[in-house]
Amino acid sequence: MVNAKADAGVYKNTKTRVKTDAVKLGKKTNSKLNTKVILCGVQLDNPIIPASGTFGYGYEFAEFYDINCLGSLSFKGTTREARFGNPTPRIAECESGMINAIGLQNPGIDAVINAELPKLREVFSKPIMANISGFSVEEYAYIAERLDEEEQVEWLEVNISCPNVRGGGMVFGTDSKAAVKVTKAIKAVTTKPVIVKLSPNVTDITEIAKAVEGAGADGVSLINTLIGMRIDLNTKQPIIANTMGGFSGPAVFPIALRMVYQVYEAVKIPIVGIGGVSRAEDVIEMMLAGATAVQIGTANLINPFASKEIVENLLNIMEKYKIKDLKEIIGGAH
Amino acid sequence: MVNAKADAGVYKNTKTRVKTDAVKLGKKTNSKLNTKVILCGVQLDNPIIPASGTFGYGYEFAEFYDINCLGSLSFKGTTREARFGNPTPRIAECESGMINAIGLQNPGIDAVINAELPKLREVFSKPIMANISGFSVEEYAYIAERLDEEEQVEWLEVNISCPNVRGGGMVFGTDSKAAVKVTKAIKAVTTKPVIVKLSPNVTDITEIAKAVEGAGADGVSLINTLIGMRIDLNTKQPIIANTMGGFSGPAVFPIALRMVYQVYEAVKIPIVGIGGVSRAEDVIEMMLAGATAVQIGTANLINPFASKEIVENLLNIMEKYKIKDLKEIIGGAH
Amino acid sequence: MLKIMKQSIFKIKENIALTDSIFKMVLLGDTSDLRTGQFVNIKLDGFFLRRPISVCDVDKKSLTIIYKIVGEGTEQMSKMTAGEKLDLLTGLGNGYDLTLAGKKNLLVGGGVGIPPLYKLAKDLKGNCTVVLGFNTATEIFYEDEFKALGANVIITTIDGTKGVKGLATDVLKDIDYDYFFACGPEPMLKAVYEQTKTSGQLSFEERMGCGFGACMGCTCKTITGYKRICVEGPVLVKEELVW
Amino acid sequence: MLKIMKQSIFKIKENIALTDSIFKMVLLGDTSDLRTGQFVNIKLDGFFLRRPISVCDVDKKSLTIIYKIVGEGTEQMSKMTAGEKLDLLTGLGNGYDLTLAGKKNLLVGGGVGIPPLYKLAKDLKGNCTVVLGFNTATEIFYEDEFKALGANVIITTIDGTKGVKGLATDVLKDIDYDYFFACGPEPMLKAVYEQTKTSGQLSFEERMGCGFGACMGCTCKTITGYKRICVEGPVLVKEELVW
Ligand SMILES: Cc1cc2nc3c(=O)[nH]c(=O)nc-3n(C[C@H](O)[C@H](O)[C@H](O)COP(=O)(O)OP(=O)(O)OC[C@H]3O[C@@H](n4cnc5c(N)ncnc54)[C@H](O)[C@@H]3O)c2cc1C
Ligand SMILES: Cc1cc2nc3c(=O)[nH]c(=O)nc-3n(C[C@H](O)[C@H](O)[C@H](O)COP(=O)(O)OP(=O)(O)OC[C@H]3O[C@@H](n4cnc5c(N)ncnc54)[C@H](O)[C@@H]3O)c2cc1C
Ligand SMILES: Cc1cc2nc3c(=O)[nH]c(=O)nc-3n(C[C@H](O)[C@H](O)[C@H](O)COP(=O)(O)O)c2cc1C
Ligand SMILES: Cc1cc2nc3c(=O)[nH]c(=O)nc-3n(C[C@H](O)[C@H](O)[C@H](O)COP(=O)(O)O)c2cc1C
Ligand code: FES
Ligand code: FES
Repeated sequence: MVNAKADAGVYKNTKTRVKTDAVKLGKKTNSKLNTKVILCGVQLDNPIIPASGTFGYGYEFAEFYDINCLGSLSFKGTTREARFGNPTPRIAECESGMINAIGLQNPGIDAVINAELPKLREVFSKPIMANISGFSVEEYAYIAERLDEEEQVEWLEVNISCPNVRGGGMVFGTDSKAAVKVTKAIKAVTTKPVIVKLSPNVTDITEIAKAVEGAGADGVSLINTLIGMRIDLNTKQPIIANTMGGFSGPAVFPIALRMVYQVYEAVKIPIVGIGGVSRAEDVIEMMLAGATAVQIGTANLINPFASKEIVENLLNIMEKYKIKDLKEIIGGAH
Repeated sequence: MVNAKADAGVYKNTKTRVKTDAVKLGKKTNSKLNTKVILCGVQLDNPIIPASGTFGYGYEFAEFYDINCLGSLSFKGTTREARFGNPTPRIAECESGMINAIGLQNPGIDAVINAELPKLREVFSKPIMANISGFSVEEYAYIAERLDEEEQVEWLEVNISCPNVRGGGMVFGTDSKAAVKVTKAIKAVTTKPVIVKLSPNVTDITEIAKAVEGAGADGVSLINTLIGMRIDLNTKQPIIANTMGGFSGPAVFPIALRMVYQVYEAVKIPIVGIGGVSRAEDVIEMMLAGATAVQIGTANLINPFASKEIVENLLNIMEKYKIKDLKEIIGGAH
Repeated sequence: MLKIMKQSIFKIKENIALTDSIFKMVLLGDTSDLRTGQFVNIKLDGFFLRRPISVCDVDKKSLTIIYKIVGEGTEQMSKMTAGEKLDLLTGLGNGYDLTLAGKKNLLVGGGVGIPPLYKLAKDLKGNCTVVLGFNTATEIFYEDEFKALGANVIITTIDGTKGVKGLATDVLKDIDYDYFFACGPEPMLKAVYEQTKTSGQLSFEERMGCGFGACMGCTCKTITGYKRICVEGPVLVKEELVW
Repeated sequence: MLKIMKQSIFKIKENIALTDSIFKMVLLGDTSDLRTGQFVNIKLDGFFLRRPISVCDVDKKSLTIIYKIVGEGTEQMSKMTAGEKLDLLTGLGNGYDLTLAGKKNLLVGGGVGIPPLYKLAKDLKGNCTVVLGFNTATEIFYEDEFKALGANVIITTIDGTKGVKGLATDVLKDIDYDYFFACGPEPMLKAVYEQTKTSGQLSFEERMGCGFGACMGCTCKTITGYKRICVEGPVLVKEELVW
């Protein structure tokens, strides 16, 4: 429906950089390169997954390009009831990043199952990652149970790390005991692989990772947003109505990469690497640090074609850095 | 000695931005504007303090400009013995920031007192902030005691948050009990105000801030660097020889600002705001969040005239945002 | 409504000051899917988020936008020169629904809410009353352009230095209209909402993460549900507002 | 040694490819304090850290640098054109100490270690033997320029496609010299260190945070203490190395 034209390349930086050499190599890309990876027993054509909250329920992006080029997608964090989320302004700009305080706006699990997923199915034939959130262990389990019946949902991504809601979200992600409870409750009601999404706002992320691994998690995804803030010099008050919000974008990449690296040494379950990834090079770095798959978040907001462009550029970058099989570089920097 | 020419303005961004309007206002700056602040009973002409580790022992910068324009300066973290620090490479580039893994290279407390401080005194007549580090409570106390005798040292900034050394540094900054011990030991041997420098690599920075306040700290400074990492796609190994390092620069500003804001609500002692500050506007944001004084770190490395330019631009920015007295905006965003 | 968004590169044809702080920029590029009341989202070197700016005028080759310097992004824009390029997302937002327009349309604009009304007045073939509110005479722009369309233009200034002294909304009671369109700062929109007796459409602003519906950054509540200013807005009809 | 550092803006006069991946850039600006063997630190739009590049040649008005595309920063540099501006820190590093030079000086350069030797050969009035090591014939640059200075130039290529087949250090034993200067990749410097019988000066590289002594990012151990490559280096004398 859209004459998508991706003139401007992928933004690694706030500045439009010169295109990388790799783009030129594109034509003669070696078809023997293998981008397939296996995440908790499910094969992905490539490791690229748009991150929850930055890709709606997917079908909106299908108006911009054929989203079947993606490995998978993780949809907007879903709760039991419909939620409006936080008051606006919910967005603030930062150097190489942004702050959001959406507060889990979503139509609720019924609408997701009855309206959003059918629309997504029409345009997307790949396995889906369902991102779920809750304000109590019961709520998490309830949503997991509901989604367990959805065939196209291959993984449950359990967001215990949303910094934008009180009394839920991140409280589960900063306390090992709570994280364990949520994980166990969900494992009890689903046979689908459970990937727990961890918060970076902790002293030691490996402690939480080990705890959820012990509780039966099949994988971990990290990182969610860091808590950040900006103040408006004109009003002299916080820009975000909710005072603080979740900080994401290229600025957080070195922190995310470090955490993926640390968690890789701490657990045996696969890791989905997230945080500031904006181009194919970043994907490779994440995988070398230990990620089996990689999510693209904020980059989709700045450049709606980011995920697609990253998929397209992946082969070029593999060629440039002499990588034949992506699977084989996972954890390669250790 | 140097024909310092600051053509390029202060870098807020990796990109050389257009100069702000404020620079133009410069000429007609209102002399009634007051930039003086009082930090733990000591008055500073302005709140600008180059951050430890980014300004050597100060006198080197005196070759570039008259450093007496600064409010104070915090010198390189000093330990009992001379230290080489970590193997190189110690530096990696990031989006809007950098990673360092210096590992507290310094000539040791004797050389600092006998060689560095005398040189600094020749070129700097302002109060000095002495940044100290250690690998044991005793080492911290020993250095504090030695510096207690140095007249020009007005504050001891106790670095319990260096991410680049093992068995010292950050272990004190991520554990309230250890932080309390260090603080008490230092308070016991000095009459100078003790400012404890906190690590951002914690789940709840207010907990540590409250703990050191309870132990007698006269102030807190925050943040030190976040732990970050980069991987070299050519070698497929970490860039930093030590694997990880401390991430700093404009990228971390929203996190630092948030922590200053949180700590301001948690403690009564003054806060020195640090982290990504690269221009006068950032200084105002930090003070609105709750900082009494503000340190400039990485910005000095990218632009050796950064601290000076920020001091110069402060009056313009105060005028632009209708601020008459800097003291009065401290914590103004709450 | 079919969502048509494009990312493409535009070239600056001209960029001139209309007042001290308000600039007009004419851009050349793919304007094929730009509708009245929509906005574009502009990538600026050195800034992370794009800047949303309304379509002021559009023809087959060129897009005109009018923007005010309020911060560093717009300041940087004001220093750009002909020939420089900008990366735009175009075709964003719902735009005005002209099928709902009346016979005697009233257009009320305040400050940089005025630009989108220009193309609207054009679409209405100048057959409308346009109230343009400013703070003071030196801030007035586009009065002649609206007049050239044949519209009945009423200028208000708060300090009375030109036109009617007062707010744009102060003159509404004396105007004969059966439908209205309004764009401007929120307090003005609220006053228009309260003081108009007919139906109408109002254009809103919100801080945006994406501008095309992906982030939920710009949502507002309406009586017909949650709406994203960037997709279901920026134009909302009066009856759905929850003021 | 007096530390003289300046920050100033240079204008690109020319930027041309010498080989597939090696470029020569001539910059116009304040060259008053640039010495042989020193380096400049270049700010590039969109990159956080500056890029250190050696002084290849310098006169009253212009500075010549030669750089190889190894990553994104140098790639971006290679696309810049005459007239564009760059922000440089100049006067960085100690530079070569010519007072220690001998009567029969040997200069050994490998790859992009070659550029700083050019100004050195010039200072020595061409009165030196210059060994330039490359991988292959197509990578050779500046052979003629060194010859034009009157220097005795020996080219080596690893694959033997031009000059002597082998490493730059393979030819040292046949040369008569009483002092040397070397610049190149670390393995080459190590070999020069091991295979030279006289004293000499070697130029090092290290990842830098600042380039002017503030961050301690570039320190190395020498027998005379810790030295910062950016201040007490990049040139170290053979005797202080701890290899
Ligand atoms: C749908 C829509 C249409 C608009 N049309 C116009 C127009 O035609 N002419 C015009 O002058 N302005 C218009 N605006 C407002 C314009 O987007 C802001 O003035 C501009 O983004 C400010 O950027 P800055 O960098 O100068 O300000 P800064 O304050 O430095 O910007 C910081 C951040 O806040 C955002 N921001 C600041 N003010 C606003 C605002 N009022 N609305 C949304 N985001 C804001 C910026 O986009 C940026 O992300 C419109 C806004 C929206 C949402
Ligand atoms: C004193 C000195 C003099 C130099 N002189 C020259 C010269 O004359 N010609 C030339 O071609 N190169 C020279 N180099 C190397 C040059 O600095 C790097 O090739 C360049 O910084 C790479 O930048 P990039 O963005 O292309 O690479 P990237 O790998 O993308 O850069 C990433 C980061 O690593 C740093 N980096 C990468 N390689 C090096 C390196 N070898 N040394 C130091 N930092 C590095 C970059 O500066 C940057 O901070 C010199 C280095 C030093 C320290
Ligand atoms: C606007 C926005 C909304 C988000 N919503 C969710 C969410 O609903 N659930 C979730 O698990 N993560 C959410 N996230 C976090 C992202 O999925 C991702 O973990 C984070 O932004 C870091 O990646 P990035 O730097 O690539 O954006 C959101 C992020 C953004 C920017
Ligand atoms: C190269 C470098 C060396 C540093 N060394 C020290 C140190 O010795 N002691 C200390 O307390 N902090 C040290 N820091 C941390 C800074 O003082 C500061 O807290 C941190 O960099 C965040 O501020 P910035 O973003 O403005 O740099 C160092 C930072 C850098 C970049
Ligand atoms: S700005 Fe992202 S949904 Fe509207
Ligand atoms: S690079 Fe900073 S001290 Fe050498």
